[in-house]
Amino acid sequence: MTASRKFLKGNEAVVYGALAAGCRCYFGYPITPQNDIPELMSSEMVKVGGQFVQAESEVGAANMLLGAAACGVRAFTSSSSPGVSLMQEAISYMAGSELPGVIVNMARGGPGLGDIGSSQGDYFQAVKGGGHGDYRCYVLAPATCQEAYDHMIEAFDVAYAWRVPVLVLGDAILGQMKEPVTTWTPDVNADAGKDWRLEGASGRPERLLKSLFLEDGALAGHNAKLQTRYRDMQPLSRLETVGVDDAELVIVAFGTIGRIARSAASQLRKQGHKVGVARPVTLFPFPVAQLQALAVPGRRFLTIEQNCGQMVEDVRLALAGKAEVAFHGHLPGNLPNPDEFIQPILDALAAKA
Amino acid sequence: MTASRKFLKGNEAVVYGALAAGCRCYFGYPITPQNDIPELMSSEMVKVGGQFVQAESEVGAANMLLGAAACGVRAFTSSSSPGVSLMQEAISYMAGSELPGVIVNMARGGPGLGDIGSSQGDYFQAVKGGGHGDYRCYVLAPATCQEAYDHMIEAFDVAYAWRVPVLVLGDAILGQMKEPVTTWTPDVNADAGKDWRLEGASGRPERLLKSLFLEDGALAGHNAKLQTRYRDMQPLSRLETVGVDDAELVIVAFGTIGRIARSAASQLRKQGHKVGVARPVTLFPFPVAQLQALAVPGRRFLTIEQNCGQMVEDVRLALAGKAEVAFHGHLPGNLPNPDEFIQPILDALAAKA
Amino acid sequence: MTSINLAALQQEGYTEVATLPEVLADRPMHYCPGCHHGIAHRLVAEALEELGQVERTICVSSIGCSVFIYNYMHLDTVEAPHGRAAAVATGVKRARPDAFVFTYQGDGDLASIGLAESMHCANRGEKLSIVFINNTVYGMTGGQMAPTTLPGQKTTTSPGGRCASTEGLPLKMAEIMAGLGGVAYSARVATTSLKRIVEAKKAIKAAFQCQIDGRGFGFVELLSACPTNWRMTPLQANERVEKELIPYFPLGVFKDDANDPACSVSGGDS
Amino acid sequence: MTSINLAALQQEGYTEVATLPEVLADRPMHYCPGCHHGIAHRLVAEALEELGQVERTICVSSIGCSVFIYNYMHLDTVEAPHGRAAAVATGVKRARPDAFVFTYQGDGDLASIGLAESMHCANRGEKLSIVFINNTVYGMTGGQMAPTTLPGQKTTTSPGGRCASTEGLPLKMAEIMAGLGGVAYSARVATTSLKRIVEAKKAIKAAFQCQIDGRGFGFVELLSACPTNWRMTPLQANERVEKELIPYFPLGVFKDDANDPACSVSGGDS
Amino acid sequence: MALYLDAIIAGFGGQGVMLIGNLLAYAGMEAGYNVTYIPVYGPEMRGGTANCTVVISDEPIGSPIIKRPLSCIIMNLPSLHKFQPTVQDGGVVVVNSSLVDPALGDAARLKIVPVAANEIADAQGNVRMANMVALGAWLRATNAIPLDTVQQALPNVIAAHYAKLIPANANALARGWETADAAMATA
Amino acid sequence: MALYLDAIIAGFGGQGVMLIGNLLAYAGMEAGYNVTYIPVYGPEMRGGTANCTVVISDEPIGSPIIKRPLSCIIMNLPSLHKFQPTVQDGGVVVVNSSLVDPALGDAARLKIVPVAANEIADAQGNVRMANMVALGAWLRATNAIPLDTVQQALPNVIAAHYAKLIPANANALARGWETADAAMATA
Amino acid sequence: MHHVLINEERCKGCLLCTVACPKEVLEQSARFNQQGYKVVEVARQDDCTACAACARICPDFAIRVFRKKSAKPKGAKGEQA
Amino acid sequence: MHHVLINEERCKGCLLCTVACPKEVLEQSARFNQQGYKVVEVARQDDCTACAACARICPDFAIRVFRKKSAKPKGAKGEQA
Ligand SMILES: Cc1ncc(C[n+]2csc(CCOP(=O)(O)OP(=O)(O)O)c2C)c(N)n1
Ligand SMILES: Cc1ncc(C[n+]2csc(CCOP(=O)(O)OP(=O)(O)O)c2C)c(N)n1
Ligand code: SF4
Ligand code: SF4
Ligand code: SF4
Ligand code: SF4
Ligand code: SF4
Ligand code: SF4
Ligand SMILES: [Mg+2]
Ligand SMILES: [Mg+2]
Repeated sequence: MTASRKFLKGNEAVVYGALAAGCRCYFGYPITPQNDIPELMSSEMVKVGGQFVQAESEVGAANMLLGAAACGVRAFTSSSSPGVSLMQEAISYMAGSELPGVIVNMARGGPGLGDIGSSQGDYFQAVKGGGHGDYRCYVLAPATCQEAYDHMIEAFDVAYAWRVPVLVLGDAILGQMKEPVTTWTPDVNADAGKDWRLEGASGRPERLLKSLFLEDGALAGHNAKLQTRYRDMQPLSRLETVGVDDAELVIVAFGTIGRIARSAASQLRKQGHKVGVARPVTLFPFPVAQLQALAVPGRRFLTIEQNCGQMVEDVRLALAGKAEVAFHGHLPGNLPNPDEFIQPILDALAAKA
Repeated sequence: MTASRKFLKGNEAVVYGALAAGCRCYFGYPITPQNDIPELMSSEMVKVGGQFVQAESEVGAANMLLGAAACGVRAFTSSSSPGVSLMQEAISYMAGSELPGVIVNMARGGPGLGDIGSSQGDYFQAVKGGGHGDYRCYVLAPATCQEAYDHMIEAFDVAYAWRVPVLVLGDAILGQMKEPVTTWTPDVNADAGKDWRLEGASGRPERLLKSLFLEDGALAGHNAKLQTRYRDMQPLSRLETVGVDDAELVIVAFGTIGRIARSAASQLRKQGHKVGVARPVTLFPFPVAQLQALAVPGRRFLTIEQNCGQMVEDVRLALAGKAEVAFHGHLPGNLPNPDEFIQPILDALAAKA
Repeated sequence: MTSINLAALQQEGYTEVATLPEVLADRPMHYCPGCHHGIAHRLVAEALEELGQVERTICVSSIGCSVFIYNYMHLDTVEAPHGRAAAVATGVKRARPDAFVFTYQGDGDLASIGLAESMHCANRGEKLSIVFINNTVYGMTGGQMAPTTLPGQKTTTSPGGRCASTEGLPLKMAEIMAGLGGVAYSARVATTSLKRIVEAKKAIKAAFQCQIDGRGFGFVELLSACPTNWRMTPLQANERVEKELIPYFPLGVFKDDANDPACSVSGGDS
Repeated sequence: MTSINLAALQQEGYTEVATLPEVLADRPMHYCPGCHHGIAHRLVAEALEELGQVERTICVSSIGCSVFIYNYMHLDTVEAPHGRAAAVATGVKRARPDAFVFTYQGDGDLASIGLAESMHCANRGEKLSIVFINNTVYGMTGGQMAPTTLPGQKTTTSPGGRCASTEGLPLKMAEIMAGLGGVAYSARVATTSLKRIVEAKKAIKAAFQCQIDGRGFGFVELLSACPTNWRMTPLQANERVEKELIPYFPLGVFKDDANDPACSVSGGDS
Repeated sequence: MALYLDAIIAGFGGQGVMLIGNLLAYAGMEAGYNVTYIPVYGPEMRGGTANCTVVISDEPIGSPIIKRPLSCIIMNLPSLHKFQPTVQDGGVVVVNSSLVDPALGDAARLKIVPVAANEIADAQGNVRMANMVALGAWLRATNAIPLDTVQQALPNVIAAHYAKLIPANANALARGWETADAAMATA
Repeated sequence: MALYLDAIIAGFGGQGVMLIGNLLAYAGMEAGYNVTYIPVYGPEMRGGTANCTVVISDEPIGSPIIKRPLSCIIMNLPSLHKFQPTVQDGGVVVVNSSLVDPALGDAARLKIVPVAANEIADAQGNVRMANMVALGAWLRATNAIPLDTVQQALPNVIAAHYAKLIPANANALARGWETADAAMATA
Repeated sequence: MHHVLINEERCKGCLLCTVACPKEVLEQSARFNQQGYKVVEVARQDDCTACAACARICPDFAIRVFRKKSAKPKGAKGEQA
Repeated sequence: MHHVLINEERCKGCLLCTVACPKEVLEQSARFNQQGYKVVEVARQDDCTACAACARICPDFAIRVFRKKSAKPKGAKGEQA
């Protein structure tokens, strides 16, 4: 493992993280605010002898990803909200076929064409599955450029360890902002996928990767197996906390909103308010137990999201009955900043009384 | 209003309901188990002077729908799970552009290609929005062929009254089963859409239907407006109940599973068990208040779905803290029938003690 | 200053030539200096007015630099998702057969993500028109490779120049469209000079006329400059259209069933 | 009975002709009586074996009646979503350039929902092969109109017969593919008689050879019978291919860069 | 108690089990009952076996799908194996004895009604109407709906261009009814 | 307290505000701090105004987006109107006096540092380096990061084929620094 | 005399082989197999040239053709696998 | 003498009009407009034939051409709107 420090955009960190993780195929279609990813890939991928394909569309890109993943070759695609909507069928197929594709969504404002600013309006799509059927992606929500880099490495490892598609959910802020990033090269397990990947049936029986299960009860069995896997993944869930130990109010926020909320909280701390921040790092599996552990009597929760109320449902389900969970939605279309969170936080603190 | 009694498949009821509601454009792409809809439409639509187009794909069909809806002409598309995944971008655009398109999903088993049997695995997609951004569809869940007919009429009325896309979520059972249906012809408000539909800017300023909002704060304002609308629609929510008054256990189930659960409940009633059924008829808006009203002390709830646990989250959110909500998932891939619900219901009753 | 001169000129017996179509909105456009979108807008506007279609027109805008076309034309307009303008237009035309319907699409939109929708719409012979702006790049998103990017052309996603053997050769949409059954008219034009602009206008009107006559689908491809993403001055870009684009994408009318009735849609029993 | 005779025959000095390729699985197929999918399967299997590709082959199955091709061939296989086999195959081939990659797709799959993916894959000149089964209907879903349905042909969604003026004319995919830059080989064949089958096999091998040689994309369209959805006996359906399909969809090789080097992919600077 | 009856009708694809299921349900509707009909195709889309379930009740019908039916019409052997064990005790099982040995019927537990549907239909001139013969027998065995109600429903389930076959179908229904009637008289 | 500084840098597209934002953040990183840089493009994708925000801190940085900055570099008039009111009391505002009348600076509330960036850059031979001049002035006014650290960072933000311009850019930075230094000495 | 074997359980009775055979060796039989298909049978084995046209057109791979080693193919056509 | 009017606030200085003009009437000026573009100006009005080539190629509709009624167009080309 070699490490060095670079000054990178979140989009660039995604690229270098993926390459460090041994990614050797990238398929993508341009869309703001993630164009740095295909643009940088178009030159960087060639350098490592991998393949860069500008797909005809996001539908094409996601299905190319499916094909590469079926070969057990580390591959990913990236897009932003409308493009990710177009990938939902393919993602459902990858989940159904147990294929380890990695998808990056640098989300932007919606619905529809919306705008090109930051948004967390795709939480439901990412976490509950925007495609059809009962499936889940492992969902990471990086908040820093360092995490953008690290999460790409984790994404491939989890994808291959569990044979699930992995979604990395960033936003326009993360994609466009620059920060110092310590780059490092993990050991990649080249054997991951050895027993199922396609490479030609030479000297062994043929292999089949599919999601069609027509025989009586076969699909039910398959779904049961997937659900077991999702339950088994629960220990992978992570929650990052700051200043929660003595907090009267815990703010729950993910991704860039999580770090912006941290700024607001530290401002308020300086004014004597006991406020902490809990940032789910994995959105699926959701850090249920970790949140429940925070729900001591008398403590309140405020979920802040840049959307109209999505993750708050998972927070409420996690804390059901144990604590009150208020919600503040910073609407997509407005650039978020800590000052605008102050009043909602004070309100939530006051509501306690 | 003329009424008559016909013996119709759910798919056929959808067609005749839509035509009675004044639907004059249908766009669709074949997929089992809803092929009766495009097939019947290809002859019936011509009879009423409307337009039938077999689209090149579900992406094409959904976008044709968007175009027809922009003209204020009653139109719909239908598909089944994988096809509906492909429509997510267009649905998000319709929501963002406030267009009254109607989409029918005769859902089948997933994820991926899955099977062609019944499933409720698309609840999240339908209700939380499988597309990007914060939007909602009005979601109806017919349980009978009569409802399939009636809901199509309601779908168009709500779509035009509120300028939202409407999703009718059936499944393979509803699509394929036949029942007597009393057909009727509603009064259609031809003026709905008069003030926004496109028809050429003759004698008035031009009109614009779009979802792009780039100016500072414009998208936020638009989202706020949509959220207000969704809140205002809450009174449209409906819950059908059977035998709940003295029930110790209320089963919450939607669509065909709702009626199958009713059979199981009535079997158990005959054995002296105090079991009732609450069937959400609208999935969005969700009948929150109606469910809360049922949550009297000591009464338990059991959600039964043909999926791995989706609506149960909304039931839990609705009843948060007021009642325990157990879950029984009948897996897609197994044909549901009342006998298989008996034991889970008895278990839920027993857990009370 | 302008308005003072204007009043004076009119009093002095001047008449304006090439007056701006009224359907064009009087506001500055967001396009880059020397971008041909503006020229194309004007041609479309002139054609609509001259053919008397403005008041029954429904415009389908696409996603690309021209997404804001609705800010510049007083037309009923619906915004299509990226690549789906032809499908949206199909829905519009089927819902309102009496309307004049056209889409305005870029090369990324029409020939990459929207290829299936565009070709099937054309093949069905939908009675609508497509104005296709081929500038060999994705303008709006910052100059990525398009399906029409020339071999060797450098873009932000083909930094070494488009490689024919792995990225393919540019799609010639006007020719592909001409090969489809339902297409009544297909032509390629440019807007680099007055002569070309006059030809372009003729082609746009001919394509529109197919729709008015109910003869079928009309298609016009306009070779256009994108100085910004070509990293050129407007004049260099204008010249590149002549020197590099036209040799690869020949100008001309590839199908016109008004001239050649044999081309018109036939067959079928209903 | 069969096995008894077999042993006897072998002892008596008989040799089997046209033996079944080993890559074919020994199990009954789900296809309807007289469906040509089975004939095509055998040809593909023979070609793979004769070219020595079986052990390095990755098959991309598509959604249509032939989705179960993986039950009938001992090949590593991945199932593509409906219409996306060419995109999936692109991913497979890019990930494993040493593998022999082919898709097997129906006309609904390839030419309707998958038109953009199919054409862009071809145009990029992906080094892979597509076997395209054109039976002029959606077989699996019960006989709806396909993009290749003939004018006037009755299907469950064109009950009055396909109407050319609103539903368009059938797409001629072999010709469209031949017109694209990255395509090294494109042909149309049929499997109605031994003579045709021999031709078909030749075409499949030629298309496969393009990939083996790294020359580019190879495409073979097989006109096939779907007795069930044509509502015909297998013999009537077989005859319909000859009498109705071939006249509209001419058989032949539309592009072969092995014969005509001028057709080969050129241009580009990298 | 209220009237409630259900039936699973099963056989090869092509034996017309869907048609008689439809007919029965339609007739039930005409007789004033609530009815449901639901077809079930095997996992194989082409060929294979097929069955459908009909429920007739004077109360609103909950489940259209029945796991333990009150009656069955069994048109071939695989269907007997699959469905006979699911029939509730005392239930009626009409067996097409042309293709299934009626001795395989679980007469101890169930009311087995054998009817040589193929032969009878063949004798009437069209072996494809074996399904109608079997339904006729079922009508007699269950007494659920009058024969003539079902006969009158025929035009509603038979496609227009086969209308000329309606009398023959009606006749086949009657022959099945009579056969079962005779069998039950002797039983 | 720990070091914390932020700046909004704003001007026309083409004035190079993104470049100096990048440069500043990069130098901050090299100086051992945590830094964030984030660009903000106006709703218009082509042309228009542009600004970016840089945060430098020796603690982990929460928000990269700042509504009430501690300092600003203002390259044109619209940016003055937009951002001056948001700067916190006592904050530093470097104003490009070539394009903006420094008298418009709210000197009562803020520390206004005028620098005739265009003229100074022009005098150095390249008016396009006005951005460097302004950044040089800001470095002096805030004393946040040493001038030479920033100069040494230049090769990391200037594209390779413009490398020959690095000395000129370094020079422009120095001229800005000196100008501000002189102005502050006289102030 | 060559030999043609029909795998009756695989045969679906489509009769494509009967028209593909240049010698009219094959014919529909009166037999149904377990799947309910009326299978073909070898009616005139003597006329068979072992050309394998039947085998190669059979969509269900139900036909195997055996050539008597001594006998040389009469009128056999096309390549062989 | 005809008259060409430049709407300087609309002009983006692309200079397409300068090459479209057959008479070299138009030239880049030294002036910047509020948007920062160096606008064109009418340098040789006398030579203008009111052909409107400049107006029709201007992507920003910044040019209006007025023909002196008496004067008949010299060398004007193409149709007019
Ligand atoms: C589904 C989706 N994918 C990608 C985008 C991003 N996007 C916006 S415009 C565009 C391409 C524009 O190029 P072109 O169609 O050639 O138009 P131009 O800007 O060159 O006129 C893309 C890829 C999007 N908005 N939606
Ligand atoms: C997204 C999606 N849309 C529709 C379908 C349904 N579907 C399955 S196969 C098929 C068409 C099959 O026709 P074709 O490709 O011609 O193959 P054939 O069965 O005729 O061989 C369709 C529409 C699907 N599975 N997925
Ligand atoms: S980027 Fe290109 S296409 Fe877009 S406005 Fe600028 S010049 Fe025109
Ligand atoms: S439906 Fe048609 S294509 Fe499908 S198996 Fe049957 S005959 Fe073949
Ligand atoms: S081998 Fe040739 S001659 Fe013999 S039966 Fe088959 S087709 Fe006929
Ligand atoms: S071709 Fe094959 S399946 Fe068809 S009849 Fe002949 S042997 Fe049977
Ligand atoms: S009208 Fe013609 S001659 Fe006059 S300036 Fe314009 S282009 Fe030149
Ligand atoms: S063409 Fe128009 S925008 Fe360009 S320089 Fe001339 S007047 Fe200005
Ligand atoms: Mg373009
Ligand atoms: Mg087909």
